[in-house]
Amino acid sequence: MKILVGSADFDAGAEIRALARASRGVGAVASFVGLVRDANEGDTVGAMTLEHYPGMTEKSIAEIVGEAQNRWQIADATVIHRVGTLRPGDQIVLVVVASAHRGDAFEACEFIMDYLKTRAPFWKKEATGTGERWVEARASDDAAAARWDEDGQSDRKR
Amino acid sequence: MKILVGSADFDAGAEIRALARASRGVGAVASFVGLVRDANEGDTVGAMTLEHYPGMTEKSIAEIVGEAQNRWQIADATVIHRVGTLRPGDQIVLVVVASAHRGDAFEACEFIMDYLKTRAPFWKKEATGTGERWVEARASDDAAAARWDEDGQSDRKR
Amino acid sequence: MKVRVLYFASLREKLGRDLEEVELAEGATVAGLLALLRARGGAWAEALAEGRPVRAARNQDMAKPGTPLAAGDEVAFFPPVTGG
Amino acid sequence: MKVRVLYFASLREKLGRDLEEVELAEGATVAGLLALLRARGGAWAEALAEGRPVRAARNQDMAKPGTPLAAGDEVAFFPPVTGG
Repeated sequence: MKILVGSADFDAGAEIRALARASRGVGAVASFVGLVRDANEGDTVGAMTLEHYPGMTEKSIAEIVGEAQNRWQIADATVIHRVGTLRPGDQIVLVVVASAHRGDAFEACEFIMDYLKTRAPFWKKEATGTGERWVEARASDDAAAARWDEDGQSDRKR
Repeated sequence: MKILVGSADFDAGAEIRALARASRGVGAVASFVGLVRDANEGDTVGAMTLEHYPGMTEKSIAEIVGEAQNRWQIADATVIHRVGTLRPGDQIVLVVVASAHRGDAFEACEFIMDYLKTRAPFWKKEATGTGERWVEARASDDAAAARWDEDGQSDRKR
Repeated sequence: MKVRVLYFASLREKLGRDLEEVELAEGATVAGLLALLRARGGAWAEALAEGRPVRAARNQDMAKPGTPLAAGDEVAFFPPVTGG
Repeated sequence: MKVRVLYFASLREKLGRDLEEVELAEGATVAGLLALLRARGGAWAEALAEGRPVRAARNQDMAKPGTPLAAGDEVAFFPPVTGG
Protein backbone atom coordinates (compact mmCIF):
# COMPACT_ATOMS: atom_id res chain seq x y z
CA MET A 1 0.00 0.00 0.00
CA LYS A 2 1.41 3.39 -1.00
CA ILE A 3 -0.28 6.57 0.19
CA LEU A 4 1.01 10.04 -0.58
CA VAL A 5 -0.57 13.37 0.29
CA GLY A 6 1.35 16.45 -0.81
CA SER A 7 1.75 19.23 -3.32
CA ALA A 8 3.87 17.29 -5.84
CA ASP A 9 2.36 16.18 -9.15
CA PHE A 10 2.33 12.46 -10.01
CA ASP A 11 3.05 10.22 -12.99
CA ALA A 12 0.09 7.85 -13.38
CA GLY A 13 2.00 5.68 -15.86
CA ALA A 14 4.89 5.11 -13.44
CA GLU A 15 2.52 4.20 -10.61
CA ILE A 16 0.59 1.80 -12.85
CA ARG A 17 3.84 0.15 -13.98
CA ALA A 18 5.01 -0.23 -10.38
CA LEU A 19 1.77 -1.96 -9.34
CA ALA A 20 1.71 -4.13 -12.46
CA ARG A 21 5.05 -5.49 -11.31
CA ALA A 22 3.88 -5.97 -7.71
CA SER A 23 3.54 -9.70 -8.37
CA ARG A 24 3.36 -12.03 -11.34
CA GLY A 25 -0.17 -12.93 -10.37
CA VAL A 26 -1.37 -9.43 -11.29
CA GLY A 27 -3.57 -9.60 -14.39
CA ALA A 28 -5.52 -6.37 -13.96
CA VAL A 29 -4.64 -2.80 -13.00
CA ALA A 30 -7.55 -0.37 -12.73
CA SER A 31 -6.80 3.29 -12.18
CA PHE A 32 -8.43 6.65 -11.85
CA VAL A 33 -7.11 10.17 -12.32
CA GLY A 34 -9.15 13.13 -11.08
CA LEU A 35 -8.48 16.51 -12.69
CA VAL A 36 -9.42 20.12 -12.04
CA ARG A 37 -12.21 21.07 -14.43
CA ASP A 38 -12.52 24.61 -15.70
CA ALA A 39 -16.15 24.94 -14.67
CA ASN A 40 -18.24 23.92 -11.67
CA GLU A 41 -21.90 24.73 -11.15
CA GLY A 42 -21.85 27.12 -14.06
CA ASP A 43 -18.99 29.38 -12.97
CA THR A 44 -15.59 29.43 -14.61
CA VAL A 45 -12.98 28.24 -12.15
CA GLY A 46 -9.55 29.77 -12.35
CA ALA A 47 -7.78 27.86 -9.60
CA MET A 48 -8.56 25.81 -6.55
CA THR A 49 -6.86 25.22 -3.25
CA LEU A 50 -7.01 21.92 -1.43
CA GLU A 51 -6.56 21.82 2.33
CA HIS A 52 -6.10 18.67 4.38
CA TYR A 53 -5.63 17.53 7.98
CA PRO A 54 -2.04 16.29 8.12
CA GLY A 55 -1.93 12.93 9.84
CA MET A 56 -5.65 12.21 9.87
CA THR A 57 -5.90 12.44 6.08
CA GLU A 58 -3.22 9.79 5.49
CA LYS A 59 -4.74 7.62 8.23
CA SER A 60 -8.22 7.90 6.70
CA ILE A 61 -6.92 6.90 3.29
CA ALA A 62 -5.09 3.90 4.75
CA GLU A 63 -8.35 2.83 6.41
CA ILE A 64 -10.25 3.18 3.14
CA VAL A 65 -7.66 1.07 1.28
CA GLY A 66 -7.68 -1.46 4.14
CA GLU A 67 -11.46 -1.74 3.84
CA ALA A 68 -11.09 -2.34 0.07
CA GLN A 69 -8.52 -5.06 0.80
CA ASN A 70 -11.04 -6.75 3.10
CA ARG A 71 -13.76 -6.65 0.48
CA TRP A 72 -11.86 -7.62 -2.67
CA GLN A 73 -8.88 -9.69 -3.72
CA ILE A 74 -6.27 -6.99 -4.21
CA ALA A 75 -2.55 -7.45 -4.81
CA ASP A 76 -1.69 -3.83 -4.00
CA ALA A 77 -3.03 -0.27 -4.19
CA THR A 78 -1.63 3.24 -4.54
CA VAL A 79 -3.38 6.49 -3.62
CA ILE A 80 -1.86 9.90 -4.29
CA HIS A 81 -3.80 13.05 -3.42
CA ARG A 82 -2.48 16.53 -4.02
CA VAL A 83 -3.03 19.55 -1.79
CA GLY A 84 -2.31 23.25 -2.25
CA THR A 85 -3.17 25.41 -5.24
CA LEU A 86 -4.14 23.66 -8.49
CA ARG A 87 -5.30 25.00 -11.84
CA PRO A 88 -7.72 23.69 -14.50
CA GLY A 89 -6.24 20.61 -16.15
CA ASP A 90 -4.02 19.83 -13.16
CA GLN A 91 -4.15 16.34 -11.70
CA ILE A 92 -5.71 16.13 -8.22
CA VAL A 93 -5.95 12.48 -7.28
CA LEU A 94 -4.70 9.08 -8.44
CA VAL A 95 -6.01 5.69 -7.35
CA VAL A 96 -4.41 2.53 -8.76
CA VAL A 97 -5.50 -0.99 -7.79
CA ALA A 98 -3.76 -4.19 -8.94
CA SER A 99 -5.49 -7.56 -8.77
CA ALA A 100 -5.52 -10.99 -10.38
CA HIS A 101 -8.92 -10.22 -11.92
CA ARG A 102 -10.49 -7.17 -13.48
CA GLY A 103 -13.74 -7.22 -11.52
CA ASP A 104 -11.91 -6.84 -8.21
CA ALA A 105 -9.59 -4.16 -9.58
CA PHE A 106 -12.43 -2.04 -11.00
CA GLU A 107 -14.70 -2.30 -7.98
CA ALA A 108 -12.00 -1.65 -5.42
CA CYS A 109 -10.75 1.37 -7.41
CA GLU A 110 -14.24 2.88 -7.65
CA PHE A 111 -14.92 2.12 -3.98
CA ILE A 112 -11.73 3.88 -2.88
CA MET A 113 -12.57 6.95 -4.99
CA ASP A 114 -16.15 7.12 -3.66
CA TYR A 115 -14.89 6.87 -0.09
CA LEU A 116 -12.07 9.37 -0.66
CA LYS A 117 -14.71 11.88 -1.76
CA THR A 118 -16.77 11.51 1.40
CA ARG A 119 -14.50 10.21 4.17
CA ALA A 120 -10.99 11.61 3.79
CA PRO A 121 -10.42 15.09 5.26
CA PHE A 122 -9.85 17.27 2.19
CA TRP A 123 -11.54 20.58 1.54
CA LYS A 124 -11.65 22.42 -1.76
CA LYS A 125 -11.80 26.16 -2.26
CA GLU A 126 -12.44 27.51 -5.75
CA ALA A 127 -11.40 30.86 -7.14
CA THR A 128 -14.02 32.17 -9.60
CA GLY A 129 -14.49 35.53 -11.30
CA THR A 130 -16.51 36.68 -8.29
CA GLY A 131 -14.03 35.62 -5.62
CA GLU A 132 -13.25 32.52 -3.64
CA ARG A 133 -15.73 29.99 -2.30
CA TRP A 134 -15.48 26.75 -0.39
CA VAL A 135 -16.95 23.85 -2.33
CA GLU A 136 -19.90 22.27 -0.54
CA ALA A 137 -20.26 18.52 -0.13
CA ARG A 138 -22.48 17.05 -2.84
CA ALA A 139 -25.40 14.74 -2.15
CA SER A 140 -24.38 12.72 -5.23
CA ASP A 141 -21.01 11.96 -3.63
CA ASP A 142 -22.68 10.82 -0.43
CA ALA A 143 -24.99 8.63 -2.49
CA ALA A 144 -22.04 7.18 -4.42
CA ALA A 145 -20.34 6.19 -1.16
CA ALA A 146 -23.55 5.00 0.50
CA ARG A 147 -24.23 2.43 -2.24
CA TRP A 148 -21.32 0.41 -0.88
CA ASP A 149 -22.79 0.37 2.63
CA GLU A 150 -26.22 -1.12 2.14
CA ASP A 151 -25.55 -4.81 1.83
CA GLY A 152 -22.08 -5.26 0.47
CA GLN A 153 -22.19 -5.68 -3.28
CA SER A 154 -25.32 -7.77 -3.67
CA ASP A 155 -27.25 -5.30 -5.79
CA ARG A 156 -24.27 -4.35 -7.90
CA LYS A 157 -23.97 -6.11 -11.22
CA ARG A 158 -21.25 -8.74 -11.15
CA MET B 1 -11.73 7.77 -30.33
CA LYS B 2 -8.37 6.05 -30.73
CA ILE B 3 -8.22 2.33 -31.47
CA LEU B 4 -4.98 0.44 -32.05
CA VAL B 5 -4.50 -3.29 -32.58
CA GLY B 6 -0.94 -4.44 -33.12
CA SER B 7 2.16 -6.01 -31.66
CA ALA B 8 3.67 -2.79 -30.22
CA ASP B 9 3.66 -2.21 -26.46
CA PHE B 10 1.92 0.89 -25.07
CA ASP B 11 2.54 3.60 -22.49
CA ALA B 12 -0.56 3.84 -20.29
CA GLY B 13 0.66 7.11 -18.75
CA ALA B 14 1.01 8.82 -22.13
CA GLU B 15 -2.45 7.68 -23.22
CA ILE B 16 -4.00 8.87 -19.95
CA ARG B 17 -2.28 12.26 -20.30
CA ALA B 18 -3.51 12.61 -23.88
CA LEU B 19 -7.13 11.96 -22.88
CA ALA B 20 -6.90 14.18 -19.80
CA ARG B 21 -6.09 17.00 -22.22
CA ALA B 22 -8.90 16.08 -24.62
CA SER B 23 -10.95 18.97 -23.26
CA ARG B 24 -10.97 21.26 -20.23
CA GLY B 25 -14.25 19.74 -19.15
CA VAL B 26 -12.54 16.43 -18.38
CA GLY B 27 -12.55 15.82 -14.63
CA ALA B 28 -12.16 12.05 -14.60
CA VAL B 29 -10.00 9.55 -16.45
CA ALA B 30 -10.62 5.87 -15.68
CA SER B 31 -8.29 3.30 -17.14
CA PHE B 32 -7.56 -0.38 -17.20
CA VAL B 33 -4.43 -2.34 -18.06
CA GLY B 34 -4.66 -6.09 -18.62
CA LEU B 35 -1.47 -8.11 -18.17
CA VAL B 36 -0.30 -11.65 -18.90
CA ARG B 37 -0.41 -13.61 -15.64
CA ASP B 38 2.06 -16.40 -15.02
CA ALA B 39 -0.59 -18.95 -14.18
CA ASN B 40 -4.03 -19.85 -15.53
CA GLU B 41 -6.20 -22.72 -14.32
CA GLY B 42 -3.34 -24.11 -12.28
CA ASP B 43 -0.71 -24.41 -15.00
CA THR B 44 2.32 -22.22 -15.27
CA VAL B 45 2.11 -20.16 -18.44
CA GLY B 46 5.35 -19.38 -20.25
CA ALA B 47 4.04 -17.29 -23.11
CA MET B 48 0.83 -16.65 -24.97
CA THR B 49 0.00 -15.76 -28.53
CA LEU B 50 -2.92 -13.53 -29.44
CA GLU B 51 -4.53 -13.84 -32.85
CA HIS B 52 -7.06 -11.41 -34.30
CA TYR B 53 -9.18 -10.85 -37.40
CA PRO B 54 -7.62 -7.80 -39.06
CA GLY B 55 -10.34 -5.35 -40.00
CA MET B 56 -13.19 -6.94 -38.08
CA THR B 57 -11.36 -6.61 -34.76
CA GLU B 58 -10.86 -2.85 -35.12
CA LYS B 59 -14.45 -2.47 -36.34
CA SER B 60 -15.81 -4.45 -33.36
CA ILE B 61 -13.87 -2.31 -30.89
CA ALA B 62 -15.13 0.89 -32.55
CA GLU B 63 -18.69 -0.43 -32.18
CA ILE B 64 -18.11 -1.24 -28.50
CA VAL B 65 -16.74 2.25 -27.83
CA GLY B 66 -19.62 3.76 -29.82
CA GLU B 67 -22.08 1.86 -27.67
CA ALA B 68 -20.36 3.19 -24.53
CA GLN B 69 -20.61 6.72 -25.95
CA ASN B 70 -24.36 6.23 -26.36
CA ARG B 71 -24.79 5.02 -22.81
CA TRP B 72 -22.56 7.43 -20.89
CA GLN B 73 -21.30 11.00 -21.10
CA ILE B 74 -17.80 10.43 -22.44
CA ALA B 75 -15.35 13.05 -23.67
CA ASP B 76 -13.08 10.52 -25.41
CA ALA B 77 -11.81 6.95 -25.20
CA THR B 78 -8.69 5.01 -26.19
CA VAL B 79 -8.40 1.25 -26.68
CA ILE B 80 -5.11 -0.48 -27.44
CA HIS B 81 -4.97 -4.26 -27.78
CA ARG B 82 -1.80 -6.17 -28.52
CA VAL B 83 -1.51 -9.28 -30.69
CA GLY B 84 1.32 -11.72 -31.28
CA THR B 85 3.47 -13.43 -28.66
CA LEU B 86 3.42 -12.05 -25.11
CA ARG B 87 5.10 -13.21 -21.92
CA PRO B 88 4.08 -13.11 -18.23
CA GLY B 89 4.08 -9.52 -17.01
CA ASP B 90 3.59 -8.11 -20.53
CA GLN B 91 0.77 -5.66 -21.11
CA ILE B 92 -2.09 -6.98 -23.27
CA VAL B 93 -4.82 -4.37 -23.33
CA LEU B 94 -5.40 -0.76 -22.36
CA VAL B 95 -8.74 1.01 -22.05
CA VAL B 96 -8.85 4.70 -21.10
CA VAL B 97 -12.05 6.71 -20.79
CA ALA B 98 -12.23 10.46 -20.10
CA SER B 99 -15.38 12.12 -18.83
CA ALA B 100 -16.61 15.10 -16.85
CA HIS B 101 -17.62 12.81 -13.99
CA ARG B 102 -16.09 9.73 -12.42
CA GLY B 103 -19.21 7.55 -12.48
CA ASP B 104 -19.42 7.74 -16.28
CA ALA B 105 -15.68 7.17 -16.70
CA PHE B 106 -15.61 4.09 -14.46
CA GLU B 107 -18.73 2.45 -15.88
CA ALA B 108 -17.84 3.07 -19.52
CA CYS B 109 -14.31 1.73 -18.95
CA GLU B 110 -15.58 -1.45 -17.29
CA PHE B 111 -18.27 -1.86 -19.96
CA ILE B 112 -15.72 -1.62 -22.76
CA MET B 113 -13.45 -4.20 -21.07
CA ASP B 114 -16.33 -6.62 -20.48
CA TYR B 115 -17.43 -6.32 -24.10
CA LEU B 116 -13.87 -6.58 -25.44
CA LYS B 117 -13.57 -9.91 -23.65
CA THR B 118 -16.69 -11.35 -25.26
CA ARG B 119 -17.32 -9.50 -28.52
CA ALA B 120 -14.04 -8.51 -30.15
CA PRO B 121 -12.37 -11.20 -32.30
CA PHE B 122 -9.23 -12.09 -30.34
CA TRP B 123 -8.08 -15.60 -29.52
CA LYS B 124 -5.48 -16.56 -26.96
CA LYS B 125 -3.17 -19.55 -27.12
CA GLU B 126 -1.10 -20.38 -24.04
CA ALA B 127 2.21 -22.21 -23.94
CA THR B 128 2.48 -24.33 -20.79
CA GLY B 129 4.95 -26.99 -19.68
CA THR B 130 2.83 -29.60 -21.44
CA GLY B 131 2.51 -27.79 -24.76
CA GLU B 132 0.23 -25.20 -26.31
CA ARG B 133 -3.50 -24.85 -25.79
CA TRP B 134 -6.15 -22.46 -27.00
CA VAL B 135 -7.83 -20.67 -24.12
CA GLU B 136 -11.54 -21.41 -23.93
CA ALA B 137 -14.14 -18.71 -23.44
CA ARG B 138 -15.11 -18.34 -19.79
CA ALA B 139 -18.67 -18.31 -18.53
CA SER B 140 -17.68 -15.58 -16.05
CA ASP B 141 -16.71 -13.29 -18.95
CA ASP B 142 -20.04 -13.90 -20.66
CA ALA B 143 -21.79 -13.14 -17.36
CA ALA B 144 -19.77 -9.94 -16.93
CA ALA B 145 -20.83 -8.73 -20.37
CA ALA B 146 -24.43 -9.93 -20.00
CA ARG B 147 -25.02 -7.80 -16.90
CA TRP B 148 -24.94 -4.71 -19.14
CA ASP B 149 -27.65 -6.16 -21.39
CA GLU B 150 -30.50 -6.86 -19.01
CA ASP B 151 -32.05 -3.48 -18.47
CA GLY B 152 -29.40 -0.86 -18.92
CA GLN B 153 -27.88 0.03 -15.59
CA SER B 154 -30.93 -0.05 -13.37
CA ASP B 155 -29.70 -2.79 -11.06
CA ARG B 156 -26.18 -1.43 -10.93
CA LYS B 157 -25.38 0.74 -7.94
CA ARG B 158 -25.16 4.38 -8.91
CA MET C 1 -21.50 -17.72 -56.78
CA LYS C 2 -18.16 -17.57 -55.02
CA VAL C 3 -17.49 -16.49 -51.40
CA ARG C 4 -14.18 -16.03 -49.58
CA VAL C 5 -13.98 -18.13 -46.41
CA LEU C 6 -11.58 -17.41 -43.53
CA TYR C 7 -10.74 -19.60 -40.54
CA PHE C 8 -9.22 -18.40 -37.27
CA ALA C 9 -7.49 -19.73 -34.17
CA SER C 10 -8.14 -23.38 -33.16
CA LEU C 11 -10.44 -23.82 -36.16
CA ARG C 12 -7.69 -22.68 -38.54
CA GLU C 13 -5.31 -25.18 -36.96
CA LYS C 14 -7.73 -28.11 -36.98
CA LEU C 15 -8.65 -27.50 -40.62
CA GLY C 16 -5.10 -26.70 -41.69
CA ARG C 17 -6.37 -23.78 -43.72
CA ASP C 18 -6.79 -20.04 -43.16
CA LEU C 19 -8.43 -18.96 -46.41
CA GLU C 20 -10.23 -20.39 -49.44
CA GLU C 21 -12.79 -19.62 -52.12
CA VAL C 22 -15.95 -21.71 -52.04
CA GLU C 23 -18.56 -22.08 -54.82
CA LEU C 24 -22.11 -21.84 -53.48
CA ALA C 25 -25.62 -21.97 -54.94
CA GLU C 26 -27.38 -18.61 -55.22
CA GLY C 27 -29.34 -17.82 -52.05
CA ALA C 28 -27.14 -19.98 -49.81
CA THR C 29 -26.96 -19.10 -46.13
CA VAL C 30 -24.23 -19.40 -43.50
CA ALA C 31 -25.84 -22.70 -42.43
CA GLY C 32 -25.73 -23.93 -46.06
CA LEU C 33 -22.04 -23.08 -46.33
CA LEU C 34 -21.34 -24.86 -43.02
CA ALA C 35 -23.21 -27.97 -44.22
CA LEU C 36 -21.18 -27.99 -47.42
CA LEU C 37 -17.89 -27.72 -45.49
CA ARG C 38 -18.98 -30.38 -43.00
CA ALA C 39 -19.73 -32.74 -45.88
CA ARG C 40 -15.99 -32.81 -46.65
CA GLY C 41 -15.74 -35.26 -43.73
CA GLY C 42 -12.68 -35.84 -41.53
CA ALA C 43 -11.46 -32.79 -39.63
CA TRP C 44 -14.16 -30.71 -41.34
CA ALA C 45 -17.01 -32.90 -40.09
CA GLU C 46 -15.49 -32.96 -36.63
CA ALA C 47 -14.47 -29.32 -36.12
CA LEU C 48 -17.69 -27.97 -37.63
CA ALA C 49 -20.05 -30.59 -36.13
CA GLU C 50 -23.43 -29.31 -34.96
CA GLY C 51 -23.34 -28.28 -31.32
CA ARG C 52 -19.71 -27.17 -31.61
CA PRO C 53 -19.23 -23.55 -30.47
CA VAL C 54 -18.41 -22.18 -33.94
CA ARG C 55 -19.06 -18.49 -34.55
CA ALA C 56 -19.54 -16.93 -37.98
CA ALA C 57 -19.13 -13.45 -39.44
CA ARG C 58 -20.29 -12.14 -42.81
CA ASN C 59 -18.36 -9.17 -44.18
CA GLN C 60 -16.93 -8.61 -40.69
CA ASP C 61 -20.28 -8.53 -38.89
CA MET C 62 -21.39 -11.36 -36.63
CA ALA C 63 -23.74 -13.66 -38.55
CA LYS C 64 -26.36 -16.28 -37.69
CA PRO C 65 -27.05 -19.63 -39.40
CA GLY C 66 -29.87 -18.02 -41.36
CA THR C 67 -27.83 -15.05 -42.61
CA PRO C 68 -28.02 -15.07 -46.44
CA LEU C 69 -24.80 -14.85 -48.45
CA ALA C 70 -24.07 -13.02 -51.70
CA ALA C 71 -21.36 -13.37 -54.35
CA GLY C 72 -18.07 -11.91 -53.18
CA ASP C 73 -18.93 -12.07 -49.47
CA GLU C 74 -16.21 -12.61 -46.91
CA VAL C 75 -17.34 -15.29 -44.45
CA ALA C 76 -15.29 -16.13 -41.37
CA PHE C 77 -15.56 -19.05 -38.95
CA PHE C 78 -13.92 -19.00 -35.53
CA PRO C 79 -14.28 -20.21 -31.94
CA PRO C 80 -15.76 -18.00 -29.18
CA VAL C 81 -13.46 -15.04 -28.58
CA THR C 82 -10.99 -14.89 -25.67
CA GLY C 83 -9.42 -11.43 -25.81
CA GLY C 84 -8.31 -8.93 -23.21
CA MET D 1 -8.14 19.18 31.78
CA LYS D 2 -6.73 20.70 28.59
CA VAL D 3 -7.45 19.62 25.01
CA ARG D 4 -5.93 20.86 21.75
CA VAL D 5 -8.57 22.11 19.31
CA LEU D 6 -8.00 22.41 15.54
CA TYR D 7 -10.19 24.14 12.94
CA PHE D 8 -10.10 23.49 9.21
CA ALA D 9 -11.26 25.02 5.93
CA SER D 10 -14.30 27.37 6.02
CA LEU D 11 -14.59 26.92 9.79
CA ARG D 12 -10.97 28.01 10.27
CA GLU D 13 -11.63 31.11 8.18
CA LYS D 14 -14.90 32.04 9.88
CA LEU D 15 -13.36 31.63 13.33
CA GLY D 16 -10.07 33.26 12.38
CA ARG D 17 -8.20 30.53 14.24
CA ASP D 18 -6.57 27.22 13.31
CA LEU D 19 -5.43 25.98 16.71
CA GLU D 20 -5.93 26.60 20.41
CA GLU D 21 -5.85 24.96 23.83
CA VAL D 22 -9.15 24.77 25.69
CA GLU D 23 -9.70 24.04 29.38
CA LEU D 24 -12.53 21.56 29.95
CA ALA D 25 -14.20 19.90 32.95
CA GLU D 26 -13.23 16.26 33.47
CA GLY D 27 -15.59 13.93 31.59
CA ALA D 28 -16.52 16.54 28.98
CA THR D 29 -17.72 15.30 25.60
CA VAL D 30 -17.40 16.67 22.07
CA ALA D 31 -20.88 18.19 22.51
CA GLY D 32 -19.75 19.85 25.76
CA LEU D 33 -16.73 21.36 24.04
CA LEU D 34 -18.91 22.62 21.18
CA ALA D 35 -21.36 24.22 23.65
CA LEU D 36 -18.46 25.96 25.40
CA LEU D 37 -17.11 27.32 22.09
CA ARG D 38 -20.61 28.36 20.94
CA ALA D 39 -21.04 30.32 24.18
CA ARG D 40 -18.27 32.67 23.02
CA GLY D 41 -20.94 34.28 20.82
CA GLY D 42 -20.37 36.14 17.55
CA ALA D 43 -18.74 34.08 14.79
CA TRP D 44 -18.47 31.16 17.24
CA ALA D 45 -22.19 31.02 17.94
CA GLU D 46 -22.94 31.36 14.25
CA ALA D 47 -20.42 28.97 12.69
CA LEU D 48 -20.99 26.29 15.31
CA ALA D 49 -24.78 26.75 15.62
CA GLU D 50 -26.80 23.57 16.08
CA GLY D 51 -27.94 22.17 12.75
CA ARG D 52 -24.79 23.43 11.01
CA PRO D 53 -22.95 20.64 9.19
CA VAL D 54 -19.91 20.62 11.50
CA ARG D 55 -17.89 17.39 11.72
CA ALA D 56 -15.62 16.47 14.62
CA ALA D 57 -12.63 14.21 15.08
CA ARG D 58 -10.97 13.05 18.30
CA ASN D 59 -7.33 12.04 17.99
CA GLN D 60 -7.78 11.83 14.22
CA ASP D 61 -10.79 9.52 14.33
CA MET D 62 -14.26 10.74 13.42
CA ALA D 63 -16.18 11.54 16.61
CA LYS D 64 -19.83 11.96 17.62
CA PRO D 65 -21.38 14.52 19.97
CA GLY D 66 -21.31 11.94 22.78
CA THR D 67 -17.66 10.97 22.31
CA PRO D 68 -15.92 11.52 25.69
CA LEU D 69 -12.71 13.56 25.78
CA ALA D 70 -9.57 13.09 27.89
CA ALA D 71 -6.71 15.40 28.88
CA GLY D 72 -4.30 15.94 26.00
CA ASP D 73 -6.77 14.93 23.31
CA GLU D 74 -6.57 16.49 19.87
CA VAL D 75 -10.06 17.55 18.79
CA ALA D 76 -10.73 18.88 15.30
CA PHE D 77 -13.79 20.64 13.87
CA PHE D 78 -14.36 20.96 10.14
CA PRO D 79 -17.07 21.09 7.44
CA PRO D 80 -18.10 17.99 5.43
CA VAL D 81 -15.17 16.88 3.28
CA THR D 82 -14.90 17.68 -0.44
CA GLY D 83 -11.82 15.86 -1.67
CA GLY D 84 -10.92 14.04 -4.89
